[in-house]
Amino acid sequence: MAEITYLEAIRQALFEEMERDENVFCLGEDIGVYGGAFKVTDGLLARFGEQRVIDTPISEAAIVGAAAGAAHMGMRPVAEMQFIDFISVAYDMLTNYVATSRYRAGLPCPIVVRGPSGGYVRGGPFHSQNPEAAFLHTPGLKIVYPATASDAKGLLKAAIRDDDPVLYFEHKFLYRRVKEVVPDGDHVVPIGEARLAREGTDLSIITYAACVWKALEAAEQLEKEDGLSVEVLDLRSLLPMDDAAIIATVRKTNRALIVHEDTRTGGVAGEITARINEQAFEWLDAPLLRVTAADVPLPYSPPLEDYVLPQTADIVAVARRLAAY
Amino acid sequence: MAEITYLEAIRQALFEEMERDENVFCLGEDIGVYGGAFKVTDGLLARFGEQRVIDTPISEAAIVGAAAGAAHMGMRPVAEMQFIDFISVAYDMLTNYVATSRYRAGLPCPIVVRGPSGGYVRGGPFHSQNPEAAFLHTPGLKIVYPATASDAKGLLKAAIRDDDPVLYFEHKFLYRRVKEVVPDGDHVVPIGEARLAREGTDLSIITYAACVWKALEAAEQLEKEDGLSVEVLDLRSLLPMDDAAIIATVRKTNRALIVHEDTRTGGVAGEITARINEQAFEWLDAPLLRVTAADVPLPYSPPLEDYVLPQTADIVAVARRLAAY
Amino acid sequence: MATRAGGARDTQRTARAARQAAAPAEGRPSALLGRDGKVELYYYMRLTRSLEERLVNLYRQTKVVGGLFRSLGQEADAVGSAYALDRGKGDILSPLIRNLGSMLVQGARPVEILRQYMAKGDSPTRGRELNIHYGDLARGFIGQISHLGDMVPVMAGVTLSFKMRGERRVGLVYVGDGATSTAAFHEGINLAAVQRCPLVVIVENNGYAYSTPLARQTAVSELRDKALAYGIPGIRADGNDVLATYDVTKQAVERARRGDGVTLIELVTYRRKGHAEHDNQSYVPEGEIERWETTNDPIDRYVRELLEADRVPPGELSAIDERVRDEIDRATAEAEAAPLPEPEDSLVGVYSDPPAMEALWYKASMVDRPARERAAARGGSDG
Amino acid sequence: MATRAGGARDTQRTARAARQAAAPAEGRPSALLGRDGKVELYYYMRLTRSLEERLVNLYRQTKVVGGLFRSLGQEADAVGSAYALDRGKGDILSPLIRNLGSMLVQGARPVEILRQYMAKGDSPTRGRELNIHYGDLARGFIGQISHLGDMVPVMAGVTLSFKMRGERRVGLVYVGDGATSTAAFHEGINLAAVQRCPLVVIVENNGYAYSTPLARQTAVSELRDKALAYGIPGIRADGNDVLATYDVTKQAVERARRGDGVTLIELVTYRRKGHAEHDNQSYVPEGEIERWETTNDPIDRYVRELLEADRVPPGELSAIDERVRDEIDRATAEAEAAPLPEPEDSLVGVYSDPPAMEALWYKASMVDRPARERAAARGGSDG
Ligand SMILES: Cc1ncc(C[n+]2csc(CCOP(=O)(O)OP(=O)(O)O)c2C)c(N)n1
Ligand SMILES: Cc1ncc(C[n+]2csc(CCOP(=O)(O)OP(=O)(O)O)c2C)c(N)n1
Ligand SMILES: [Mg+2]
Ligand SMILES: [Mg+2]
Repeated sequence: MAEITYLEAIRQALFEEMERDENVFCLGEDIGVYGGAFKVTDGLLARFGEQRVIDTPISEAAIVGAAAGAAHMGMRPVAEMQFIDFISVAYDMLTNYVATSRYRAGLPCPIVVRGPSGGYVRGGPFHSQNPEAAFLHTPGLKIVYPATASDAKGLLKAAIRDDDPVLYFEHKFLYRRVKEVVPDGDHVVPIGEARLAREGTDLSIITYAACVWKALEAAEQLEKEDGLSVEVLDLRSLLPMDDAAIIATVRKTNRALIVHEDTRTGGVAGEITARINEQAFEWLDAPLLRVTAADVPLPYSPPLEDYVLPQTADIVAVARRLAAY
Repeated sequence: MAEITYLEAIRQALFEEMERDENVFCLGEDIGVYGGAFKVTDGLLARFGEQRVIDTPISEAAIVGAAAGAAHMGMRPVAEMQFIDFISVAYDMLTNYVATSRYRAGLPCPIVVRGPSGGYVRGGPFHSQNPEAAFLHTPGLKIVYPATASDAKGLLKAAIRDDDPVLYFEHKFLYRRVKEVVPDGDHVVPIGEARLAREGTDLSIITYAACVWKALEAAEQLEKEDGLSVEVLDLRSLLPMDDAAIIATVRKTNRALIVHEDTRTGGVAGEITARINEQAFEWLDAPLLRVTAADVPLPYSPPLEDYVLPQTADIVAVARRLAAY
Repeated sequence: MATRAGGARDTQRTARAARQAAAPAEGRPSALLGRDGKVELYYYMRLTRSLEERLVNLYRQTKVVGGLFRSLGQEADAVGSAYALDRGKGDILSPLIRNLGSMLVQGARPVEILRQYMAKGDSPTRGRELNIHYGDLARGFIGQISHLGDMVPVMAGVTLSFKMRGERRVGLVYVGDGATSTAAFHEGINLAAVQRCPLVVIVENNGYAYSTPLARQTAVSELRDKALAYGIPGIRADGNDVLATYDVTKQAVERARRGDGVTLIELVTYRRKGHAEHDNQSYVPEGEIERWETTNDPIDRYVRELLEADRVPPGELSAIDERVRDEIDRATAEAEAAPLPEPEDSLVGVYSDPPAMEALWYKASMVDRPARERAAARGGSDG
Repeated sequence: MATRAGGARDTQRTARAARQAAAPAEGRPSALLGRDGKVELYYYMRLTRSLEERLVNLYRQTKVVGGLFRSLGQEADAVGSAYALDRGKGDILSPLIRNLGSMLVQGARPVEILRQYMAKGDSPTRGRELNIHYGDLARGFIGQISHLGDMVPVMAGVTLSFKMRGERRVGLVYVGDGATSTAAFHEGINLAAVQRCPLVVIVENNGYAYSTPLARQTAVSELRDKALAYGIPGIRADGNDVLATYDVTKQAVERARRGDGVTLIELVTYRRKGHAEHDNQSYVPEGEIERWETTNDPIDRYVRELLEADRVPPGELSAIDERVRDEIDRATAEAEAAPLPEPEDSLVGVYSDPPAMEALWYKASMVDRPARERAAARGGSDG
């Protein structure tokens, strides 16, 4: 068993699911002949043909809407946004049509909408977005955002098999930078379960996506330099959120920081804070602190992007403050 | 000086601002001849003519985009969404183009996007939405959501004069149900300042829009039946948020509940919780509790809508729990 | 000046050819309808109108929750076009707010409509959605949402799946004149066109979008021209002539079934009532409504045709009117008797799993159910 | 069958009339350009190409941050169309990614472009936005954002304001063939058309949208047909003929200035490079690129025309090439010498008020500035 990249894990999940179930098909811009802007769908066209790997016009609302219609008829569409930033064009379709379909009409809408997300890549304000907070607020959707190759594969399989719509965000910084041996066989990671990425006893870092790796780096450094034992919880699923795992780590360490790459105000960390506050208030020995991007559109020049996005040094600084509280 | 309704206050603000500044104009669906679905723009066409009161095609993205373009050229457009639910179609324009305009291009984009929002009116899932949480997450936008006729007028004037884009949500349940004498003259309410709607010492209710009235009812009842002194803070502005006022009330009463009509997960209450947690942790004698809509698309039948949305009785129940904590 | 092709004329030729390909042939499909079919068309038009009239009564008695939307004077276009689908083959349509008639043709029952409008617990959406916003895949109709245009991409996807699976089924989607300006209409019809989906797009041109006349909606005077931007045939027909409507739709449906792709059909009609019951139509030029009412009522026109051309005895039609009245009376009684939904049903069915959202802990004190005690007892701690 | 109007023929007549109204008259506008104007067109085309070639060098040296987008073989359409605007009158354009040439015509300076690509602190966007995404109202161009189509509604609004204020200014917006499928294109052009805004929409048909050929983007074969859905003239011209491009655009600009509304112009050209530098164009049929390069390079074609028809001495053109090279050399040196932005500049200018966002308290430990001490001293408490 060889190591595979995060990107290859996604490709494998698509491949295997399309082999497994003939109702699974892909649609999106330049996913066929070209294999996708990042080559995530490379080889799918050759294997599955034009009927199941559909190059569409530049029409994100129609891509999502058509996926929904096909899903009603029993298909399992996987729609690609060339960059996840363009999901904004499909915001109405997703929040109003797709998310409410089962509830208002009893009509299942098992679609997956996936695409390259996130920053640290000098992509500028329109090729670096983290759209999770905009959808966290929509009952009827599910949201996953894996950090590892295994989870990338297992969560995509779970998303495709899920009977409800799932937004699957893949972090483009991790595409080729993260590698591991992925479990053999039909590896499925259930939606809604967090992953304990590192055990610790002094404080908890609750995070997801690319920031998991920064949190792990920070934990390492804090252990070496400060002798602190830091627990890192990788949420993986944001909707539904694994309250049990969040509460467990907070009750264990009594101190938590929440880290995400997305901007601060209105970001996912607020929701996590509220849940901890409601369910583990008496266990808190210090305020919950957030490490996030600054509240600005993400600029492109390296010194600006580096300053705006959360870095390992930021996590270390805040963790020290928290430990000393 | 006579009492005017919340709706009339909005109409007056539009009227007065269009009189004051010839660059102010309105555009939207059925706002001219018809005077708007709720008659908010009634009379504007007759007074200001077709050039300044523009009936558009059913094209929310174009309405917002065109407003932005005109704003670049020095105009002060006020765009109406016939129901605020349709702002979802303009989500891309607002979050990507409008919000970033000043930052990425140095191009001011002083537009106002306004429209009837909120539930309690048997409007069903697509005529009752509270879209604030979807935009709270977007640096570059401002968001206001008044509860009283005076604030409806004063905040709309401030929004029109603001040099940045403002989302102005008006609560349709309040349109004709809320009345008061509005201050004479050029009444402007600064964006970013909360309003203390009721003073109290035992606990704080932090809220906005229609829920302000439910909170005041609850406070009344709690005073009568439980002898509790309840403070009610009406945020009025959500972005920027008045941290000073929020922190002041929490430090004063040491117990707070946050009430909003919007769904719970990913709602504005999460952000407020995080801010209080960060800035007033040591002052909290009890967990911050949320009273919100349940996490479902808003159903239309009265028993369902009533059950899903926050009611005065809910606030009373939670306040009692909090007081007893 | 043009390099890659030969200028304006070619395009016009293409457009004309496309139109001719879909233009009605000599033998009108409706000629094959037979007497029963023709009378059935009358039944559905009458049922539509009478059911809406009943709804007006209920609305005035404040038994309707929310607004009331009429299709008075537009019954022919909805009924005639829907009738062109083949329910036996699994064709599917998606109606808009003025296409009650199309749903009735697909088998929607008056009692369902009444329950929807009265927000009853046993309405098709269990009180969650308003008016005619509901669907049933088994009977071949998908419920619309309010956001105009959104059903076009959805029906593109429905029909894409027909194509992918080699099923010889057809989809039909309605939009209003106003909805042609929406983002979703454009993206959806273009995707369907380029994928040659078996889809018929009916543009119901009733002259207004709420208060906005066509001339403020678009600079084209005929909406069939919208088809030219998508490389598909655009047909225009008299939407107040039920047989003409049937004919053009039938041809487009068969074209789609043959695998020749999307057709756009503009059906010209007129909205005689306001956008909804509350709208007083003050923006309508004087006399316009009366003119359409007196000279171009689709039911009056069809009755004349049935009596004169098809020699249907008047008594047969009044018997149908009678039957429709009975049906609606029974449905009204049934719908009125039904209870409103249970509050907690609002938590059910957002996801397949979990089957219901957990009740917010403090709601327990309001609905007195043992199942909620546990949650309440937990204290302010379960979110 | 059609009631309110007379069927297919009328529409075609309208469409034809609209086209003729905008079709080039006998005297081509470019005939009035004069020798200087014609030579200047050459200068801008050459400047575009040479500047991009310099960028390729810098890209290979990894001095460009992010992707590099070429307009090789498309210089004529951008330059010729922009040249038809009247900068003195305050006309404004909004370019797309392959319209560097149009910005240069409006007065964008090579050093600005280079600084943008190198993410420098003194670039027009201070390192916030990429490549040619920037604008300057004073010089008459507005910067695009990445989301395709979004500039169409924005330019509808810009030109709406011209109309409202009675200014005789014109706007011009570029979209690619692929962007015609976007929601924003549709909503924006329709609004502009119905409002008769003084707007020219250039659809640059270069055969591909990333890897997607036109035939998968839309079922029309000529993009000018998109105009027919909006009731506006649609013109098609050879985008690799700079004078033809100038002519059709000039006529559309004057039409707009007269108050006759929107024109859509399809400029036929070809994208000889990949979507961006990293794209190897494996999806392009063999020989296609070479054919365009050898037989239809817009600069080669124009050079022949200048030398033969206008009898410009070859030395004059090579002097321009020289001047361009010098200009770019100087600009490169200047741009390379400039520093990257200061990290904290990232906090400035989200709003007019406050002028900068407060730094997150923990960032203070990273950048050692006294101003931040205060925030840090406050502890974990200022959000
Ligand atoms: C995206 C969107 N914007 C606005 C509305 C509000 N709205 C509801 S119906 C209507 C007019 C519809 O006109 P048309 O499409 O011609 O249909 P008709 O009512 O005439 O049948 C409008 C503007 C909406 N439902 N969806
Ligand atoms: C709304 C949106 N969807 C997707 C993209 C990604 N994207 C960037 S350029 C491009 C192709 C553009 O093709 P075209 O419009 O023909 O312009 P060209 O590159 O050929 O000049 C795509 C799909 C985008 N920028 N915006
Ligand atoms: Mg209409
Ligand atoms: Mg192209």
